[in-house]
Amino acid sequence: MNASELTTISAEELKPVHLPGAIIPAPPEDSDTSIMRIEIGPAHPAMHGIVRLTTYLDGEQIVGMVPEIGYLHRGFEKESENSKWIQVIPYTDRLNYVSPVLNNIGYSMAVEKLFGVEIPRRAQFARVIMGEISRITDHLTCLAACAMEVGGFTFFLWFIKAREYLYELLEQVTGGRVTINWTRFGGNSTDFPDGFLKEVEVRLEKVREVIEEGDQLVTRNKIFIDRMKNIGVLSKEKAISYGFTGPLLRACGVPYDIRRADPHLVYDELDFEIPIGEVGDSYDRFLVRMEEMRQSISIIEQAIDKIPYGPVMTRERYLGYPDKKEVYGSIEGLIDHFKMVMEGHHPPAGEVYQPIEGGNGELGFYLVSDGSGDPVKCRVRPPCFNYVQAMPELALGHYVADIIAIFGSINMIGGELDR
Amino acid sequence: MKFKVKKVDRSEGLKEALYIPGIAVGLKHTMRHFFRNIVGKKDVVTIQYPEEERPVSQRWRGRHRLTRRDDGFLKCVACYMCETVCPAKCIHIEAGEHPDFSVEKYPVRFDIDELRCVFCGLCVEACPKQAIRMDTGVIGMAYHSRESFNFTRDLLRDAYTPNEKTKYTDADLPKPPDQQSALPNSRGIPAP
Amino acid sequence: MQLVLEFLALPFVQDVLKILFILLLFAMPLGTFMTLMERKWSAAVQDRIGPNRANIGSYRGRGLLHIAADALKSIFKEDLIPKGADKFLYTIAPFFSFMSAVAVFAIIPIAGPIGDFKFQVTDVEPGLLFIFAITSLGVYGAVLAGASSNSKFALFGGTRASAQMISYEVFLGLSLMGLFMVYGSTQVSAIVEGQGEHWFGLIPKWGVFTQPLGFVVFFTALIAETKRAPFDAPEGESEIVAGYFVEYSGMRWSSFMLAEYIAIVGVAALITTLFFGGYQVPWLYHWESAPQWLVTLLQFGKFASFTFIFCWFQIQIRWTVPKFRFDQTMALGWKKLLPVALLNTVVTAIIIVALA
Amino acid sequence: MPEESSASTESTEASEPIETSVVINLVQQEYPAAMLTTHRHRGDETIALKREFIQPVCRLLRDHPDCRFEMFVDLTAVDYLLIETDLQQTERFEVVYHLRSLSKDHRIRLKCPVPEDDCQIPSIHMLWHAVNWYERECYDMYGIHFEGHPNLTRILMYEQFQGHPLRKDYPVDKQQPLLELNDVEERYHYGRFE
Amino acid sequence: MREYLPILIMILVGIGLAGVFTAISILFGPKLSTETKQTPFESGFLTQGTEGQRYDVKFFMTALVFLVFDVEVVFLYPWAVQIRELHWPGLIAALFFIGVLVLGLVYDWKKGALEWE
Repeated sequence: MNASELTTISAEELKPVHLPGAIIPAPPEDSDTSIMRIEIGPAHPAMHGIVRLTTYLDGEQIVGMVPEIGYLHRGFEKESENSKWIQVIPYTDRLNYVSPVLNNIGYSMAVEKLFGVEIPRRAQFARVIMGEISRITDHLTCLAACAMEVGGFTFFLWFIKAREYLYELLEQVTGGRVTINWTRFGGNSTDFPDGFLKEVEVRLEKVREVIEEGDQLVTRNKIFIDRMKNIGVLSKEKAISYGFTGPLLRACGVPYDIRRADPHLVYDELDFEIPIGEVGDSYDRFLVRMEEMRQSISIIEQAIDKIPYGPVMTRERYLGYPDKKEVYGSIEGLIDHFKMVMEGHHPPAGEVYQPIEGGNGELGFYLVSDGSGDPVKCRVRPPCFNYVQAMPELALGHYVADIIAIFGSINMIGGELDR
Repeated sequence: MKFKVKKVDRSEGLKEALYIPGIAVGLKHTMRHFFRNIVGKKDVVTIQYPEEERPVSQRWRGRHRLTRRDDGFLKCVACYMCETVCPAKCIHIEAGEHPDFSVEKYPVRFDIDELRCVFCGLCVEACPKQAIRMDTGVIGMAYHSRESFNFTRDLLRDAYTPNEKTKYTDADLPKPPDQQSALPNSRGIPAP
Repeated sequence: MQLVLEFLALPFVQDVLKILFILLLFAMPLGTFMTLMERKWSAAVQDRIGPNRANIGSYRGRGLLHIAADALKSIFKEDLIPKGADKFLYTIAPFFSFMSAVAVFAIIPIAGPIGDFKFQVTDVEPGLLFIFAITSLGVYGAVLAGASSNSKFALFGGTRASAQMISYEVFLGLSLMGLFMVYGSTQVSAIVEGQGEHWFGLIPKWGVFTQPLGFVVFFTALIAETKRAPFDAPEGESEIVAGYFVEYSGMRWSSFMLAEYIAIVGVAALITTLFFGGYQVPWLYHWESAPQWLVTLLQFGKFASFTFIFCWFQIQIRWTVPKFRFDQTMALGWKKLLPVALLNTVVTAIIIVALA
Repeated sequence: MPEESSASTESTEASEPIETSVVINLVQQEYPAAMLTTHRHRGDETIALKREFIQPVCRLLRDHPDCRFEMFVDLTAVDYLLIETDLQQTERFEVVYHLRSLSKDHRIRLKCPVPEDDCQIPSIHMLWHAVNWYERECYDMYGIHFEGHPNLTRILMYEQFQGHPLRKDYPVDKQQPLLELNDVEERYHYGRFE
Repeated sequence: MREYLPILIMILVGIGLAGVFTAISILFGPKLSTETKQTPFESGFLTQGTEGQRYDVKFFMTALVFLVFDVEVVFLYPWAVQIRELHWPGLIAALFFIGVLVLGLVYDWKKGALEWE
């Protein structure tokens, strides 16, 4: 990206009136009508996470909005600080529960960075394949929900059907559909079963068909275009200042993709395009996600061609459990295993921040270790947090029906937002 | 580094402005699904759950089971590894000495609170004796009371008996006095 | 026996019998059936199976029993009136919706006349105009429900419904102008009679062929008038939850729903009558020796099957297209449909005058 | 929409990642009094600052043509109570900022020690939009006051929550008192927003 | 007027059916009303409802435009039915009338009366 493309946000734009939580509109002086306050959420059909938007309306027009979050707060960080390092992995499944693999990968990569180890190449490719499958499920869910709320219920169920094909793939590898608990420090817990990669190709073809069908059903329909176009526009500069990442930032026209900007795993060996939008409205976000799924399919196909044979777990004794054969056969193996289980992992003291491109944007894990068996700090940087924060700005001046179009397109995931 | 960028196509032409072509294309797809499904249920993906069941994968993590040795006794040696590694702290083990010296230790109590369990499978990985498995393929566990989710050792024990001539029968396993005292409470702490 | 026949010959008794027939044996069963079919058909579109669980013993009847189950459920639901609601208005609001939905059937001929006897409840002179007047009373149902519920979501739904329905009233009337010109009458029986003719003895002179643009506008306006998708902003279940009837429960709620489904049947019947020849079976005039009872039966069958097809078509539309936003609904009407309807009127008039 | 990707594809040259020590040097140059330590662990550049300087340093990092940190990535705090580590920290809390520059393609981590008895730090909400909620969350979780924040209220926990849950001295299984319905009702009717 | 009687009967039947439904609901529905149940829906929050709320419905102009158009359209019906008899003179008159109507529409459009503010 060109340095001259971006201008620093001006002081004018940072005026506190736009700061969420500070918008309390005054009733218009020249009319005898009042501003109506209406609560959208938490018990509202369009709030498919749990969030409360206190909306102030003048007629049907939004003049103010105060988002309130925290309804799904489960204390991820506190719980992690009181667990062993490995016990956090099942918990990360519950962050962004529509793309659990990516959360697993992010956390494991952060711990591996703390250890300073590199994982085997097959494991890296496996993570790319599974991660991209997971990204597709994430986008499928998001787009489906978004279209459903503007009335495309058929689109919703078709996409959920496609997601089901992919969940069954995840299940074949990990043994779970949503709560997968798949990665470990230094590799993955399981390798692909026989014939899995062929199955992936078959299913991706089915998914591609569904995507094309859905594309024709909805994206070129004028009614849908009317609902999405120029709704919830955010300028490039503001989006960056709000900390937008992922599809939302790309929809604003900034080609910022962590898979390219901070290359991790083997993404730099794979060829894909970064879809970007023009305006940064809901329609752009929808199209960017649509295109990203196609790119993900192509990434998976390339990765399947390139995946090498080999182990999926490092041989390092301090990272993974020893081979089962060793555990059952030798006393050393058994002792190692016992020590691993009882004492847990001991990453060297230090702090790392590991960002990966999650389904929704930059998913960062900030870990602090003091060399003991528990994390001192296990912080998730959730992408949704910034999006919901920008909700008032996105919605201001639009109609009450546009809230759902905007909210659907930012893909807020409650588990990730509130942790 | 170099990367490729692709602008999404958000152009809008006369075809979109007329509304009807877009709706017609949509109708084409929905009608195709409609007639295929009305005539022969060709595309239907839903299954009739209680009658039909979805085949789960080999690796599916379902309800736990405690495996047995060839002679029919539990493989578990009550080493507390699964209890230690469990993130949900849902396993509760009490070890006991078996009268037979070849058996070393065995679990007097082995309770899993399946309501607390997060089905992560770490206990299976941690077990050094392959004594606990999650390959029962049980998808749904639905009961009417919380107590029903507390699976004691005898409920978890594998129903399958590999050898006909077993050295130990079920009756040989020392049992807790009653079901109530065998159960931990919901926080995984044994009842007083 | 004589007494019974005489009694049956009384015009008043005949009217009541016709009303009971068309309502209780045609419109309401079909409307009720549609509540199930909406779910079954949407399931087929979406690759699902749809409801099939309600059963008596082991008999499931392919989901047909769900109708009975739903009715029973509504009957035994608690009947709630929200705090602060205007009880009287709250109670009478469903009446208006229901009344306007059933009133349409008064003018619809279901088969050709035999002598003096018409298979039509009444054949009033202003015909459709009078019926539009009656049906537009339906707006009161939505407005009263919205205003009396003491709920903000309902209030939004009510105001949206009122603006949408009165606006589309205009286009509804305007789109039929061309039809009135072509058939030279506003009386329904005359319009249907006119559609019995054929061009070159081959193409039936149906309204859809004489007035294609009028058909599109009329169909659109009619769907909007009944607040069906894609014009269901007043009910907008995703933003204002259920719109004007969000506070209703039990059978009160059911009357709104049933009214909606009867309105679907009404729309389908109107479309059939005005644009698809009503009961007129095309090319039947070739068969001159057909017995009267068979002709009547065929006519009724044609009418019923076309009505059914249009019920299905409305449902298919609903599960295909996304929803309009409320202001877009209004803009579509005033800025697109209104000019198109005016244009249609002018062009039709010029052609007719030039040909006459 | 199927389309030829070759037609709409363009290549963009990302600027080469500069040596990140430029950032450290710059801060060293401009605010020599502010720097406590710097270190580079596993490739993450870190600057520890005195908290009084956080605002000017952040402004400098955002606006200086060599840094251009347009994106505010993350803000959190770490509680080092009873933790022995060689991360060279001196006080109980440390507020941690992560910044990202898109145009210069680099990241930086800033850390400010905050003592327990004077638990406050200047707010930087005027520099990036994103800061607002992150500071609220940090206040909610650790009780660190951000001086000058326009709306420093709880965000994830409810108003009546006692204590700050992520402090190490907050027991993990502590139970909060149940709220009376009246409190809840009052809040909804005459809530903090009106 | 004889033929209007069935319509009246039909309306009464419709109202009667809806009335029967409501009566059934009142008769058979359980009565377990509580304070919370009776509160109007507002996403799970307590609400004051719409009493005393005056909110700007913003379709005053639309209503006026509707009134104008509906009345004008009614004037066109007699002409439409009699178009063959009135022939060219009638058509020219009607076109003039419609022209004025269109002018009004264009004026409204330009003035922004059709915008849903």
